[in-house]
Amino acid sequence: MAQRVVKPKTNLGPGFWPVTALIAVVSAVMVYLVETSPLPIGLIQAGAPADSIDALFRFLGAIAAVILNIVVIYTIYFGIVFARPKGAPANTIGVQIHDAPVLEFWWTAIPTILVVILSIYSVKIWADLQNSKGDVLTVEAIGYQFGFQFRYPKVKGVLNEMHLPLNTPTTIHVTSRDVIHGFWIPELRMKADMVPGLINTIRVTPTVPGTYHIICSEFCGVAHSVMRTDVVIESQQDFAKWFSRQGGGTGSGGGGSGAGIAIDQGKADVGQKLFGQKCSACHSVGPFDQKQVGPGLGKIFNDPAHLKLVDGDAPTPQNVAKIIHDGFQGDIGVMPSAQVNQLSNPDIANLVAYLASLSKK
Amino acid sequence: MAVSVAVHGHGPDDHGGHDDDIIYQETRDMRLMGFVLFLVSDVVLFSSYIFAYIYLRNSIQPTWPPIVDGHQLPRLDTAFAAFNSVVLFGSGVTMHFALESWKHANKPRFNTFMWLTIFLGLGFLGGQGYEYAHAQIGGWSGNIFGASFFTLTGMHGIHVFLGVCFLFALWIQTQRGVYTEHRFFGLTAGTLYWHFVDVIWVVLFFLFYLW
Amino acid sequence: MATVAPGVPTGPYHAVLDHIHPEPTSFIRKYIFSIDAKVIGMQYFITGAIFFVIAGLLAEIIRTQLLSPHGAILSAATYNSVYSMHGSAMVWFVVIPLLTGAFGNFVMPMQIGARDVAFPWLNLVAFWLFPVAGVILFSSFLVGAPDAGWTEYPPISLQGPLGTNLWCIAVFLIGISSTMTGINFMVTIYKMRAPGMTFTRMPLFVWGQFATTPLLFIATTALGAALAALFIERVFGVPFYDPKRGGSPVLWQHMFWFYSHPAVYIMIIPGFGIISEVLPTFARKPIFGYKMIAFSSVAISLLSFSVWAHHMFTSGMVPWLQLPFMIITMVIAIPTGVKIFSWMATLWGGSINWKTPALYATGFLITFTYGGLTGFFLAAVPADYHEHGTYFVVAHFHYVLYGGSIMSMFAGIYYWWPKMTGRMYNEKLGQLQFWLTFIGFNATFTPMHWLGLLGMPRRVATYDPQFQFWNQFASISSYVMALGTVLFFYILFDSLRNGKKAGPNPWGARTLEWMVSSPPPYYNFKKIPAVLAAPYDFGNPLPYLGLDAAPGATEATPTSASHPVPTY
Amino acid sequence: MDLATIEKVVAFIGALVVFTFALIGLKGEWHKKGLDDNVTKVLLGLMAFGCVLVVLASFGVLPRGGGGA
Repeated sequence: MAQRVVKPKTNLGPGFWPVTALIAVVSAVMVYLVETSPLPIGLIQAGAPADSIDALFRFLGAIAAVILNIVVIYTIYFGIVFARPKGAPANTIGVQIHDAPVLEFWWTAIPTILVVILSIYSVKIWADLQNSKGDVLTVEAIGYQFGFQFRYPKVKGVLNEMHLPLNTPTTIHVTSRDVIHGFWIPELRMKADMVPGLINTIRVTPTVPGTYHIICSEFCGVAHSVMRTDVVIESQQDFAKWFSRQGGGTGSGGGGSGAGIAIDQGKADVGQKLFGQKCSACHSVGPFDQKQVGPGLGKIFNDPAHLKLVDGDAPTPQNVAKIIHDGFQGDIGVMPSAQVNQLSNPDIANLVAYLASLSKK
Repeated sequence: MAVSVAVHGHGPDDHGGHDDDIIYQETRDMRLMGFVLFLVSDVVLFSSYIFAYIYLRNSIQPTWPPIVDGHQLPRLDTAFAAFNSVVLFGSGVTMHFALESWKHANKPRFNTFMWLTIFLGLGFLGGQGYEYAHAQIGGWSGNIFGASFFTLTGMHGIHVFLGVCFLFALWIQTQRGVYTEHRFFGLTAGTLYWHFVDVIWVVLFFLFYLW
Repeated sequence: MATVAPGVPTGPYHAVLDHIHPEPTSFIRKYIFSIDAKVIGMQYFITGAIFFVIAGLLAEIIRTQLLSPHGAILSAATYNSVYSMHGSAMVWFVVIPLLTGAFGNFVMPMQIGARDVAFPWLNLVAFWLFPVAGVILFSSFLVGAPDAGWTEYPPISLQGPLGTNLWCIAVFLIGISSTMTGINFMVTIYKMRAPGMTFTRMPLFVWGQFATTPLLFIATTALGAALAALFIERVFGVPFYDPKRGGSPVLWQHMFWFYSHPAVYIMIIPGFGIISEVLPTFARKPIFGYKMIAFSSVAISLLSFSVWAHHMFTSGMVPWLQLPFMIITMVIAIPTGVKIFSWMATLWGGSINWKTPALYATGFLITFTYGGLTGFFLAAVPADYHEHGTYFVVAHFHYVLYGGSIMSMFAGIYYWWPKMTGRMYNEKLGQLQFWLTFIGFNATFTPMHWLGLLGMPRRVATYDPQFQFWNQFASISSYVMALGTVLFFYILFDSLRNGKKAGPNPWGARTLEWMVSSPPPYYNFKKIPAVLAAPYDFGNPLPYLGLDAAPGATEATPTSASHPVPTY
Repeated sequence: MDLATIEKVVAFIGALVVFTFALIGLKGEWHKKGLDDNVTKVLLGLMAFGCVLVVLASFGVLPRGGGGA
């Protein structure tokens, strides 16, 4: 039996063009609706980057709406028009067509173009989110089972509430004390996992005052469902009031038991050796984010993202010496004192000199 | 009728070979392919742990070997490992020539090489035991260096041990006349496996001792 | 009988002819420890169905719990175990074994014109690991079931109850089973196709299985490594993932997703294959763009190895590394889109016979497209910052896993049911079941997109009261789905009792499995047929020579049953 | 000579021998075409590379900074 070549019908079937027109109209209406509606409906857009993420979201939504319309409406239409009529013999066959290279080219090429556009658009927004220039405030958020704590520059200890001033570009470093938590402010569309031993960074600029939830978005244990707290976004004046109530802004200078150390006589090369013996079990000499038990100390004196030490003091050599001398005991971690570490005052001076030499690099 | 001949499978292109031979050949090809795919899958197993080792080494620790309780762990004994590696690589070569001898129907030479391979394999395992006893890196569960080292080399050691058992079983089978000069898929598989184990060690040797 | 057309195979095809084993006679060797791929396939179906029912009940418990914002029935701890087990069981013990082990074993050897898979004994072992692993998994309820989600991220999984160890063992075993199946199928498809069945004449279901095999034996091994490390960390305290001891929790995520993203494609590419069989058969026309569909499966399979970190955009990677993962993820949409458009074009101009499998295939088309499009929202990194870890993700992956994998399995089961049992099912009830499932499914999961975007995180036992309405809506809709599932099993039992005899080919399909009786004979084919063309030309005569029923064919008995060849 | 030196010398000589025989084996395999032969070629080649590593180790070129307990 020779291969029977069946010539395909060329007409597209009854009502193809009206249906195509319908798809075009419905798509246009949906694109209009998507682009003009605040998406997601009912969730406040409380500042950057919510605006740019929502723009991306609407863009994605418009594309998705068009593609979904094409697939759904054509599929239903084909299903109705090409259904086998009642009473037709069971061996009725359809149009014997295998390929349509032009059609296939276009339905490969158009999605490819869309993917390229979408990638470029996403990368652009992504790049804006990475930009840290002009960040004024740096806050740290620490997750634990089951709650959040916050640390502000020049504020001693940890706070249980988070306040952010309006229109202030803010960097939030998130980490965890025990297991992985999530740090999510839906109104800002921003989220980062709080991973123990790792510091993740997000950047926001709140623009709408109000009280919003901070929600844990990674499963963290039995009370995961109720692990949440509030973030208060308020005017800069109100924030300043709150901030000074927390003891912020007063600074605490040097002093304390570390004051007697002659830090200007430290030798960096001796300090380097000491650091390897005494410190490097817990601290790397990389950037702050290269956290082991404690943070990386490579830029301790000139890290614009970390304008304070663990006790809230400014990162001056005197204050660093004080921490090495006294140790630190707090919610974020524990560092043994110089007595425990068997460090003399000259040792501390050497270490500080070493750290200072790192920061100059 | 050419068509039904093809369908029945006794075509004119049989070159007069016995059915048995052709059936054996095709079964062997399938087994060989399956065995190679198994090795590929085993490579992924090792690769995963190697990835873990590199990941831990690079992204967590500023120094390597890591510092534990204020002391930097010592490096592993490269000189001994080099010696032990040669033992294992040597066994790979002897295994290769054992198979070649079998292909050339030289049974005494096959026996010699086979036993040499097994002894070298056992020697490597002994060396590894010595190495384990002398590695001052805090044991399996002490720190991430020990964890990576003992997990990876231990897994390799298990592979070597199974390989030795495999080779021994193959040798017994050769003595019982299971294989012929033309039908020896088991030996092929054993050789491939043994080479594979050697090559994994090349990577581990580099990662743990030379890097 | 035909003249010899160009491309008619000649030459020795002994292995495909002779690779057989004697038919067992004892009950145990026939139905329990069978090495016949069809029986093993049925065993997979039955075992998978049991696990599906259990995991489905767990899902209904989840939805019942979420009727109330304060948690209707369970404590948070129990709830955590329930959803963890639901996820683990559905992924590893329902979808993957059913799509590869069950459909692959039952259909694939017949479709390539082989009598069995390449390694029947390996197949037997691979199957029996599956129920054993399943029992181990579910027995973890006795000692405290794992409670950190199916992903079991450390460090929380290091604190998990004892059942987490059993979870590791069970998933490890099912991983070994997957690996064996992958190797077995790849060799089978590569080496055992009937004479004349070139790669471009393979049925598309076989293409789907073929594209899945590398995922099975490469990606799954990586999961095995990750699981073994988690196990030894939990049991022996060997530090891999614990940050307090120098390990890295993110390491687990890399190793886990290096498997679990390809696993997503293990769960859908065979489903693509099923759809590609069902649509042309019921539209009575050739599949549109055969090569595009076949090659796009392979492309998706290969690409899927390089996108795993798109599950980790918020976990803390080097930021620039997010970009290649985002872009490759989006690129996967291109071959997927090609498939969807090709299936639509297959419907175009057809003479569509709206039977239940066709309804399911079309429903798949719509729901899977929807799920694929929400995948875009998750792939775009900035949007993912908002959506990660919320109900949006839950909605998305249920759209691809239920709306994709499970809908395609429903299509496949209705399609091949007459072949498996020799009996037809009740068509009216089948269509009713489709509409219950389709409507119930969409009503359950569509609201979850909204819930997630508005701020409902996943894996919560309680939630904000403002979300109550849509949660109740979803829960009640899920009961409709459950009703559909109950009806499904009723239809199957009803068919076994009262079903009409199906005959060898009730759908007028053209792939090789329909050329033998229903249920198929032990050897599938008395004579291995020769294949002249791809099977989808409904306008042409069947492209097979030498079928059992073909006129003028002489009997040829299987020779190797009494033919012990030493094959070491 | 201490133990480490002896080990290094033995390793060096052994590596040369094994390397030579690996190359001889590789030469024998070279013209064969089967799947097993091709895999063997790759594996023998990598094993020869392993011998190169041993030689480097025995001269202390690797690891950088010297190794050995």
